[in-house]
Amino acid sequence: MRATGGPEAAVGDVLLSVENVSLSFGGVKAVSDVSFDIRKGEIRAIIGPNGAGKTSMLNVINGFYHPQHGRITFKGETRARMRPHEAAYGGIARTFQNVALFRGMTALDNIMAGRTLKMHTSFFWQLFRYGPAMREEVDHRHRVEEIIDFLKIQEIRRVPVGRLPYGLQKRVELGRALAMEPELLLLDEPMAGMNLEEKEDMSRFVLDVNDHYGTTIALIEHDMGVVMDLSDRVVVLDHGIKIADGTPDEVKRNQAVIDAYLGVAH
Amino acid sequence: MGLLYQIFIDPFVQMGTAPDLFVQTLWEGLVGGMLYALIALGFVLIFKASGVFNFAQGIMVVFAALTLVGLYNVGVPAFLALGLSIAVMFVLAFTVERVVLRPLVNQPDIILFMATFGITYFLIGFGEFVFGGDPKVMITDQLYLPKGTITYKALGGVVSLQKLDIAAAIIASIMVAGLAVFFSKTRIGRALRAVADSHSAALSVGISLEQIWVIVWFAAGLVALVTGIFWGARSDVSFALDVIALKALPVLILGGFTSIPGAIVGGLIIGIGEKLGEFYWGPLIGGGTDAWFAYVIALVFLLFRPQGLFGERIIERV
Amino acid sequence: MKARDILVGMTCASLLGAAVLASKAQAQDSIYVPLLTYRTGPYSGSGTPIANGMHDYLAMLNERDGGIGGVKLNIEECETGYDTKKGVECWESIKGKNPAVVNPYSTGITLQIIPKAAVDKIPILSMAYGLSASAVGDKFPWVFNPPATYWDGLSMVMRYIGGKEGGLDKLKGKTVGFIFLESPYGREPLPLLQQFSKDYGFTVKEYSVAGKEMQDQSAQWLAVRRDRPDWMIMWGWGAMNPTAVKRAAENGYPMDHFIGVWWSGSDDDGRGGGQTAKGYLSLNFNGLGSNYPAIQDIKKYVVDKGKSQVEKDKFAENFYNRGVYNSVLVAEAIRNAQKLSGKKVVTGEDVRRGLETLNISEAHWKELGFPNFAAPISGVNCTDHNGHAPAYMQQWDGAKWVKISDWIQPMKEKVRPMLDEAAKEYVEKNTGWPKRTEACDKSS
Amino acid sequence: MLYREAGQFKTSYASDQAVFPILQDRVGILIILVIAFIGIPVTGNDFLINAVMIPFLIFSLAAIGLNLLTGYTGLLSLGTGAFMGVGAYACYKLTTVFPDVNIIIWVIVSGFFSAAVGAVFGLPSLRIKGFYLAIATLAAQFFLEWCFIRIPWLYNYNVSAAIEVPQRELFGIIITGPRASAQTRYLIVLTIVVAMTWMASNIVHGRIGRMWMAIRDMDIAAELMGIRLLPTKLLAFAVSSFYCGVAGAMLVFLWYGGAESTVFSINESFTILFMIIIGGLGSLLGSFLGAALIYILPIILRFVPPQLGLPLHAATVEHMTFMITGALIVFFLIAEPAGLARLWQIGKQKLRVWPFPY
Repeated sequence: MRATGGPEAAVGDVLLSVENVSLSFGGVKAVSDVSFDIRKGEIRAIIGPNGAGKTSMLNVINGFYHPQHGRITFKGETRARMRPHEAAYGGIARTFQNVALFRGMTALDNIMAGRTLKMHTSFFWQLFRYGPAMREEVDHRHRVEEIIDFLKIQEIRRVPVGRLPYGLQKRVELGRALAMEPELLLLDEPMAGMNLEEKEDMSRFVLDVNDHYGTTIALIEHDMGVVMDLSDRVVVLDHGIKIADGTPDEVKRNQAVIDAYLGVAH
Repeated sequence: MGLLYQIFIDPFVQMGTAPDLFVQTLWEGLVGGMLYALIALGFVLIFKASGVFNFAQGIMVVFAALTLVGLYNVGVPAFLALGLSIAVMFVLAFTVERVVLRPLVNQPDIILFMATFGITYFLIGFGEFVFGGDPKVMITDQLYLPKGTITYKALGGVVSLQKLDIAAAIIASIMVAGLAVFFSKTRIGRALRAVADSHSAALSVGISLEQIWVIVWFAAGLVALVTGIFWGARSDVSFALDVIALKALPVLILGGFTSIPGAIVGGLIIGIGEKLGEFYWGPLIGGGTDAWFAYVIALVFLLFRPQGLFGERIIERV
Repeated sequence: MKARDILVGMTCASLLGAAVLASKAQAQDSIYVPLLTYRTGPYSGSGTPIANGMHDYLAMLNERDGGIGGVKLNIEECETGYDTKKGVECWESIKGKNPAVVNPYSTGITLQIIPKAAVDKIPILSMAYGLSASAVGDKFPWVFNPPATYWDGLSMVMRYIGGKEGGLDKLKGKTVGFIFLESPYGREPLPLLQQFSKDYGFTVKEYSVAGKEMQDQSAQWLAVRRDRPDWMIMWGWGAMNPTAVKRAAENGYPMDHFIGVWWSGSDDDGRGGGQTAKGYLSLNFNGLGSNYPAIQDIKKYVVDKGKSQVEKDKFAENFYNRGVYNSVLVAEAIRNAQKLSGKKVVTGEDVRRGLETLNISEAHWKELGFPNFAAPISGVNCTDHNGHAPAYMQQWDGAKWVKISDWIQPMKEKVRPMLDEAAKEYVEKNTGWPKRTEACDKSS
Repeated sequence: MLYREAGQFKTSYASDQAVFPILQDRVGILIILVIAFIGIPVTGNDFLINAVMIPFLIFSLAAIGLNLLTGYTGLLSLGTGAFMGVGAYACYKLTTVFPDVNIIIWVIVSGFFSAAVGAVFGLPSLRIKGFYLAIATLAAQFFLEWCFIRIPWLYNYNVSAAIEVPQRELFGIIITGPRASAQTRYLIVLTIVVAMTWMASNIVHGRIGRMWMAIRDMDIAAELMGIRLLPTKLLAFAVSSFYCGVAGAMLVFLWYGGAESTVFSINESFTILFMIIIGGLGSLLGSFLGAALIYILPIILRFVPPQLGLPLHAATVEHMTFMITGALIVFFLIAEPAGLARLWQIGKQKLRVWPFPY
């Protein structure tokens, strides 16, 4: 399924690194001087209290926000800023904190939309929905059906996603990101607002994606249990500053992290 | 060369040689701009408090004026008609809130925007149905509004100002000042400003969102009535005004959607700009440029400064 | 869900209803006279009184005489809003119902339906408006525009100006301003005006007013102030007229040098300016006031019985009478058609013949109950569909219109050759324009 | 025939990706097409064909055009009237300069002019959206309207500033001008509308349609998925304007027979917009239903009340049309934002489970 790498790709080379990234909005610092890296095939968690700059960090990585300082290196290419379509073409896919599905479209169409990047037939053939256009449509439908089977959402294919329950929406959104066949998958709170059962399902999907497709994953999550179970390495942000980076166990014992969580949360 | 001369030199020579006409053009632009600004003001009031972009504001101007004249024409004394018109504007505000806004609360902005198209069309049909479609003469005398012309012999020519326009300028200034006081000094006014920031903040002041909507729509209705009286006095009252009322939209782009001073400055810039443009440069390209001048200015603004002169930069979030 | 069910039901019911009713045929025991009118929109100020006048005279004939020649008139208005598009839609929707004659009441609409008239066999009566060149009967057998064309009107205005200046040659070196509605109507006199300017050596300044801007006009009148024309001529309509009169007064333009065509002379047009409009001039070709037996009959049989939409105080105003005048032409054409064809229920083809032999002498006007109401219509025949009747000048005295001149004759010798030329050009431009095949009746 | 899909299993994704997967729908479309192509021209009277069907079809096409932009891509435009005008004036110029080329070709080609103009005025859509964009399209509306009056070249310097449709033929049959029969014009309009509707349906069901809807529903997510906003939006503007341009050219050449600039005024833009709001944003079927309702409403008002013994004045009909249109817009936005098209679907859904609703 994957264009590069494969299930056997082990945790290894650096896929993406951010160096000294700073981002501010009209004087308000969202991220300051943060550096970390993501290695091929790992599950990397970004955690931190509310307002720590986690989502901003993801936005910087896939080019939606442009940092004032710092550099981003993705697959060996270094640049001051990423652009959204460059990120997408480069193989970065993403889910959102508040589900950002295309609400008016069916689950199937949402996931098909994820294949857009890979579809190339000309406007002319599209007009007639014939020949190459139809062949392409069917080819990609095959791929999309694989994802649908994988996520076990066969029966909601034709339902407009606006009418689906939250948990399923999250799943469709994951499917849409997977349809892009990404090398790096950014998950912004994939389990927020889910009950235990749904969380378990979702965790399994995340692990399966990592396993099955060898996709590198960066996720933001609040549920510490989930983070500790899933991730290979964790980076902790607080008030836009990186306060810890390491394996789950290391981070758990880090005094700065404990302070930040105790101080902010309760 | 000749063309360059006509574009860059000749208009200024004309301004210099006939300063009276230049001043007159400025004044006409100012008066026109003031009326645009007043309509834009109505937009801003509603947009600030409810986030609704009220396309029907221009029609409310005509509708208010038509109600006033229509009532007078069926025999209601002028000032009673004025009072009744105010009452009608209140009923309108109340009805709009009940029938349109409340069921559409939490819908996307664009849906509410389109709903105001519906209000627009309904008001046009309703207004003409009740009062008839023929243009009506504004009852300026009965409302003791001044008329006639003040003529100054100055600048090597004549500058003539309509007393009515002067009165309009004064009353408009008073109204704007009144609104400013209302917003900064009264409890409801502060609640209105709060509601612009967050709806729950308004609730904490003890005023329901519904009430606030009725109040701003009513306020916008009053502004519309005043605008309608002066505009109707300059030309007759009829729904032919509605296309001119659309010019308030580019004014908003210039001024920003939430800024009262923006609406006023934007209105004046567009009013004066289109008159000067048409008078000095319009003939070069066939005239009639004031039909689109305002919109093209707005377009340029949208490309380079979408938040307008006084608006705040918009940050998108995911 | 309830609301949805209601919606579904309503939609289905109304669509079905429309389909059934729209296909219902019309019984023909009356003469169908459709009136294209406009009582809505920005031009309704001019349109409403005319619509009332047209309707009420025909309604009076129904009430008083039982129609024309014993056949009731089926009067039906179609609202156009002075919108060409809607006018064409009206034409399409009435043409299947065998209309006797169509009065488009808009030059724009007239232009669009002229080519359709010959095909659909419906005569057009564009009374003193429309395409001037359509006065040429052998090129436009189905179109009539009596009593005078716009070009006649312009020539009358020039004659009047010439009289005031002491001869048209005195206009040399002067400036004449022409303010017009940006529409086919407003543009219609432009070629002749250019011709006059060449012939008499005056400069023409054009001020066009777009429909959107007609309630403002400050830019145009500022330009008038800059150019200082010696005379102003106006081809305005609807809300443009009162605004123009008002702006002229505000800018201190001498009102007695400001002349409107006959469509810029309604009572509302003067009233908008009130006292300041005093002195404003306009052409007219119909009588003023209600002091005519037939107008009194309208009052008695229609207005007092509540069968008219006219407001009491606007009865028999100038444009109301204009509408009546229009309907007199329609009625007389139908009467002629009945005589020529021997049928009671006449068709469009019969009425075309009736219009072609239209002849209303002074005595006949009196007979109809309109003594001295208008100039006789005598010149209409197969080649001349207009007649080039004279008009007079009226002046606003601050409260009402006053007739201030005798009949002013158009410069027929100047206008007619230009009309022929224009008609020829029109036919050349429209490839496949049919030759006249309709036979010519002798005038009655 | 019962409306059931039971027993119809898709054996390939190709058939499942078809536009009408259900057999009854395909049969239904076929029946409608047979009625439209054969039934109506043979049995319909002149009034039905000329005053109802032709304008209904043309407005439907314009509504589809606007729906591609507003309903599918989420870009509100108030310049539809002007874009239609570009098509009409382009067609007029083309056929008067090159009278020997068949008029139907020019009707289609004029769409390209409209598309180009539409794309230019679509440029601001990258930076602005919502009602900001609506105002920007007003600039297009008023500027183009001005051009239709002030550039005499566009109307061949006619004194009246109006354009008139010359007579043109196809295989010896007159197809434009007053002498063209209603049936001929109707069949041409119908063919063009059916073909272009089919293409629109292909576009919106494929990759491009998904890109448009993605931008409509969540432009940020779309961008982060690699959909380039500007080219995609411009494509929407161009395709939409193409449809509007062809509709405008047909409006003048196959329906009115002539036009002046006021035909393409802001009111026309609103009329089309109301059609898609009431018919259903983001639905091709809705474009037809909305056009039918808005166009036929005044006809109903003219004909129905007199039959019920309530004669309405012509002006009252006009006023009522305005009021009812306005009220319908508000009503639909509240009760059924997806418009008539959604009602149709619900109706179908009910039929599918009929007579056992549960």
